Amino acid sequence: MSVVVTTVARFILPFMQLFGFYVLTGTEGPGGGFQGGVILASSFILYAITFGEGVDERWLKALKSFGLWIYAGVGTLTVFYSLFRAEFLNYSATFLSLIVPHPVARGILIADVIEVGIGMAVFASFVSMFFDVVARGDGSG
Amino acid sequence: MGALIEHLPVLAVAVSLLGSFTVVLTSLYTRKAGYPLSLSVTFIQLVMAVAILMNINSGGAISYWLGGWRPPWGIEYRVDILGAYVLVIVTLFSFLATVYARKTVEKEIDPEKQPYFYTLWLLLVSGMAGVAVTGDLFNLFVFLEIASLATYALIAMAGKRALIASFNYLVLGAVGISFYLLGTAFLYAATGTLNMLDARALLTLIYDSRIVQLSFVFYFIGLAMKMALFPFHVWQPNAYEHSPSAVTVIISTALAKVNAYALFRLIFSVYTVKFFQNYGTIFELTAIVASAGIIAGSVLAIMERSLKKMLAYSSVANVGYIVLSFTLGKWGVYAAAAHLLNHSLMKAALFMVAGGFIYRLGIRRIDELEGLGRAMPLSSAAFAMAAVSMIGIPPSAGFVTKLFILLASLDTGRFVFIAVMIASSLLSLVYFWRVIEILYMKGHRERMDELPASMLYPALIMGVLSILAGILWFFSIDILDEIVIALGVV
Amino acid sequence: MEPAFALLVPFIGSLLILITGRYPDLRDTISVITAVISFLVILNISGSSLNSESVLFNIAPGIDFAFKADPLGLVFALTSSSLWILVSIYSIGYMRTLKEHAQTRFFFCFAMSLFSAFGIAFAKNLITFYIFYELLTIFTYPLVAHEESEEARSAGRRYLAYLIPSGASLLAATLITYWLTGTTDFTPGGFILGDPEIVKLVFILFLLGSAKSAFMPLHSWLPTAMVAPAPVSALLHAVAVVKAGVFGVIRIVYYVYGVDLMKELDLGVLLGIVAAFTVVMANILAIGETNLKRRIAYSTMNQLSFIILAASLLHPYGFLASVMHIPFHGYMKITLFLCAGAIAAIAGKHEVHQLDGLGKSLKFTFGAFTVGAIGMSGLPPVAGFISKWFVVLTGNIWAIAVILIASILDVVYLFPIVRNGFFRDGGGSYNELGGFLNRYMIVPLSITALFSIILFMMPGLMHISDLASMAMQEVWGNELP
Amino acid sequence: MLLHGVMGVVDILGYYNYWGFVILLAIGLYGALACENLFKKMVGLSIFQTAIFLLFISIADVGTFETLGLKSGTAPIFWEEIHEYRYVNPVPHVLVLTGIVVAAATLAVGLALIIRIYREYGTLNEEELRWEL
Repeated sequence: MSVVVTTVARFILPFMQLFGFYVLTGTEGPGGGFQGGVILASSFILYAITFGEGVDERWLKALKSFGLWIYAGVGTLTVFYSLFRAEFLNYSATFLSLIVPHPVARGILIADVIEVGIGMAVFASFVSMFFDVVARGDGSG
Repeated sequence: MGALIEHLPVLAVAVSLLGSFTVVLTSLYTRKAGYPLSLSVTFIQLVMAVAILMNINSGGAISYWLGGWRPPWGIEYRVDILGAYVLVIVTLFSFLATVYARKTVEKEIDPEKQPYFYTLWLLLVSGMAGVAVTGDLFNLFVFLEIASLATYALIAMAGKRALIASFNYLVLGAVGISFYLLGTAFLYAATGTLNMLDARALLTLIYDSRIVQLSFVFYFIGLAMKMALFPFHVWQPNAYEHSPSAVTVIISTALAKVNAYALFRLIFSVYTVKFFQNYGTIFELTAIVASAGIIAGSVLAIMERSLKKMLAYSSVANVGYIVLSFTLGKWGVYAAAAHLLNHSLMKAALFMVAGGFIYRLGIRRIDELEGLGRAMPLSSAAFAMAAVSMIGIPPSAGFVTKLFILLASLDTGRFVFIAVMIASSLLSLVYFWRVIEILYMKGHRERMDELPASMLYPALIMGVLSILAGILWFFSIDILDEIVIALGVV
Repeated sequence: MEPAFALLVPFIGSLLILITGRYPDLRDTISVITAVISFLVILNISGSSLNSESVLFNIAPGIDFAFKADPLGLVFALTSSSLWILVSIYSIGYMRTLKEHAQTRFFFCFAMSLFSAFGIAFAKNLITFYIFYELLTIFTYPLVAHEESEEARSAGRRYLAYLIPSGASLLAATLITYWLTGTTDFTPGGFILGDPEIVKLVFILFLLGSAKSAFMPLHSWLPTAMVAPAPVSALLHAVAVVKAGVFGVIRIVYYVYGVDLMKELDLGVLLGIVAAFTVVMANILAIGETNLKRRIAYSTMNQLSFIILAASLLHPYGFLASVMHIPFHGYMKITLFLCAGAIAAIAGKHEVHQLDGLGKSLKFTFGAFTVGAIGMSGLPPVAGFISKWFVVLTGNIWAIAVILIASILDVVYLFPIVRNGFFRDGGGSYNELGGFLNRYMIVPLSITALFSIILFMMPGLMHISDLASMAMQEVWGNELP
Repeated sequence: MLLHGVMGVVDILGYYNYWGFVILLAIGLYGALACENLFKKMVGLSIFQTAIFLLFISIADVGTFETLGLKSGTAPIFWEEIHEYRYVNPVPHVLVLTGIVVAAATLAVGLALIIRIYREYGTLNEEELRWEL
């Protein structure tokens, strides 16, 4: 890659990632897991294009499934943790009641955790999609 | 709240969702975990579904507020007797298809991709389970789409021609689901709610509104595309023919029923019979389309030479039965509800055996089946029993449906459907008996190994059940009674 | 004992046959034992628990899946079950002599066919009747197409092509009846009511639904089905299938429509014309037929339509004639078929002109054949005379004329076989009682021939005449002449 | 009479977003079903789905057309005009968000299939591919 691209990339990457992380936790602000994940993924793709480095497929797989696990797992956990008193995805009823006493605040906190999970999954999906389509010219997609 | 049983609807969906992510996780270490995980997850779901059904038998519906948000603003999962019944059908056939899947997947799918196969498989199952439990129109769309997207990918896994079949399915399926969304938009514009129960109440005032009528038409077109009702069936035969055997089994039994159930739900729980009394033309049209589908599906099946495609066309005809039953009053509901299960029983056995012939011998064409009746007696027996049931010979499962539909058309005084039903059962005699004749009465083959146990026994059980169901239905007719009462069709 | 037991026995028996398929001796023993037990159960029912019912479950409001052992049904059941014993012994000999394939399937379907026949006999209402009617079609198909040649397959196809649509017609008629009356239970004297035009239409549907009784023009499945092995032909054409057809006609005429309604709507005349036409035409066709079994098949059509004709007279004696002719014809016709099968198995002869001189060596076979031929022609001292005499007693001049013509034609095409067999030369000589297996065939056919004569002298055997007159009283009540 | 006609035209024009919806819907449906190139089919499908999203957004704007109909609701979601509450219903927006995700997923699966079909057969023409089935 040309110097211009590498320089610009080097300059812009931290900002992209910072913005990505900001957008990622979008419960009380703009954005959300999906958007944040996409921004992070695009920063990673930019990095991969510029510096030509690949990524281990296994990590992406792990991220993908783990992110989704967080999403569905927390939802299920709310049910079990509250001994079947709270509903699926009813975040205010989760654990951490000692740390964050106020239920609404607790709900927001857990929702952010979920957003992070979604972000991880989206990030991994987009990156692996990129590598599938572009990087691997021959295989079976 | 406070009891596990209240949470079962959502857990039945969540467990396979979690399972599907777990399969991906485990695939980092081993490729063998997919099958046992899927098997246990679908079994747990089956147990949950049966528990729900048992519980609902004794009292009303389970209403579940997702995330604690009160409907109609939050998403409500609402399982009444019909939903529980469909959930049992979905989980039962998912479980059986999973049992069946093992050997065919080992043979048909690239080892590297087998974990993905089971991931998508469980995603498909959770989508279908979600449709059965949800009480929200938009949520239903999401679950249908989850199931459909998983299906597209699963079909494509067979490679080669399956890619094209899958793409055709994708285009028509996506257009269909978009029509569903369009219907939702119109309904939302008219009522301002997405909750089925709420919409039902609000619609009572505006049955005459053109927007409401139009929304039903869009719903109908969209779901007709998804479930391959006659003029929209073009994607289906190829998709069934080229997809992996296990996928054919699950989509022909569970997924097709889920789509039919969505229409069932819309007609009887959202729009209600009163709407159609005010606006009878649409019911007449529906009945005509369904009848055309019954006849056309049967005729196309007669012309078909490939076994799986022939069965696919027979499915087109049978979807016609279900949709026709919707328009035939109380007995029609009996027929439709019974046929959701009956058709799955029969088609499961038929597709399992058809897939088994491909697995063991690579045979796809009907005229190559010569002599298999004595070469593989048990598999052929399963096929023959299910085929006899499809024809509607008493006392099989198919006969029960036929009887209910005939009673329904007598009851509503629409005698033309008697002729349609009888014509269709005679046509199905032609195309199914052709197969039976070739299996048993033609050619000779040496005795060969039966299918592997994991493929044979599900097929055999389904075959026997498709005969016995005809009798068993009359012992468990309470479920049908309760469905009719719950839907308020009298 | 409840009638459901009579169904349970052959059902369990057939499953046992399927399981023990690998051990032919055990399987064949079970087959015979099942036949014997069924017969004893049915005999017990006819003696001790007449009119007992067993209700299994409810199908729809007003329709139960139920059985009732009424006199008419018992006559049919007794005929079938008693003949089944002999035929199952016979078929062991026949199948083993010819080393047929797929014997397990054969015996299984055989037992299931009898199961269905008992179901038809004991059905309490039209729906139950219909269910077993269809089952009978399905389970006799593998028997018809047993040979697995192209000819057999095409015969099988034709068999289904006639009988399944006919079954659909029966179903439609049944449901319309249900719609009209809210019940389908057979009632002596009839229960159907409604608009005369609809009722007439339903009768036509019922008639189309009785294609099993092989009246013209719905007869052509019967001669082609003759490609089946001889025991099957015997079963089909003397016991289960065609008798189920005529039994159904009697049921519908007397237990659904009733004498009064039939007279009022002139449906008896319609039925009589169809039957009379078949009686004469079948005999004329039989004269031109050269294949022995097919010739006998035409004779079957003639005799079946005789039963329908007698029933259509709507006269107590006519009813009696038709009911009594079910067992009588069963015994006589099965004798003829078993003889034809024995000739085919022992001498390998199928055509009529090949039979010259065979009577000299196959003495028992041709002796039995002679008895059957006499019975067919309605001459004493064979049972066929009794039923024809009852028709004469009704005094209906047209019916008597038809029967006379038919009997003369019967003589024309059956007696030359007897004459040529005994008095012409040629044909070679065979050892009739030579092989062990041959006796399995000769003994049953001798017994049926014997019983054809015994039934003439003692029509009360197995309660047959009692049951028939009880049925007559049921239908006519106190208005008997 | 003339005024009536003018007002009619204004009324019709006032529904411009609905007209957009109808036109896009027709274009998209035609593209998805009639185009021979598989890729164009996917494009058509996307247009079709977008049209529906447009409809959702349009119906979210509650109470606009009582006046002239040319104004569309914007954030803030609630505000008070002279004598009526005007607001934009947020639910359809949420639905559209979900719908977009679903549509994107469909598109992704479709494109993945197209790539594999192209690798397998070297063509994306539907007529040519039909012979393969």
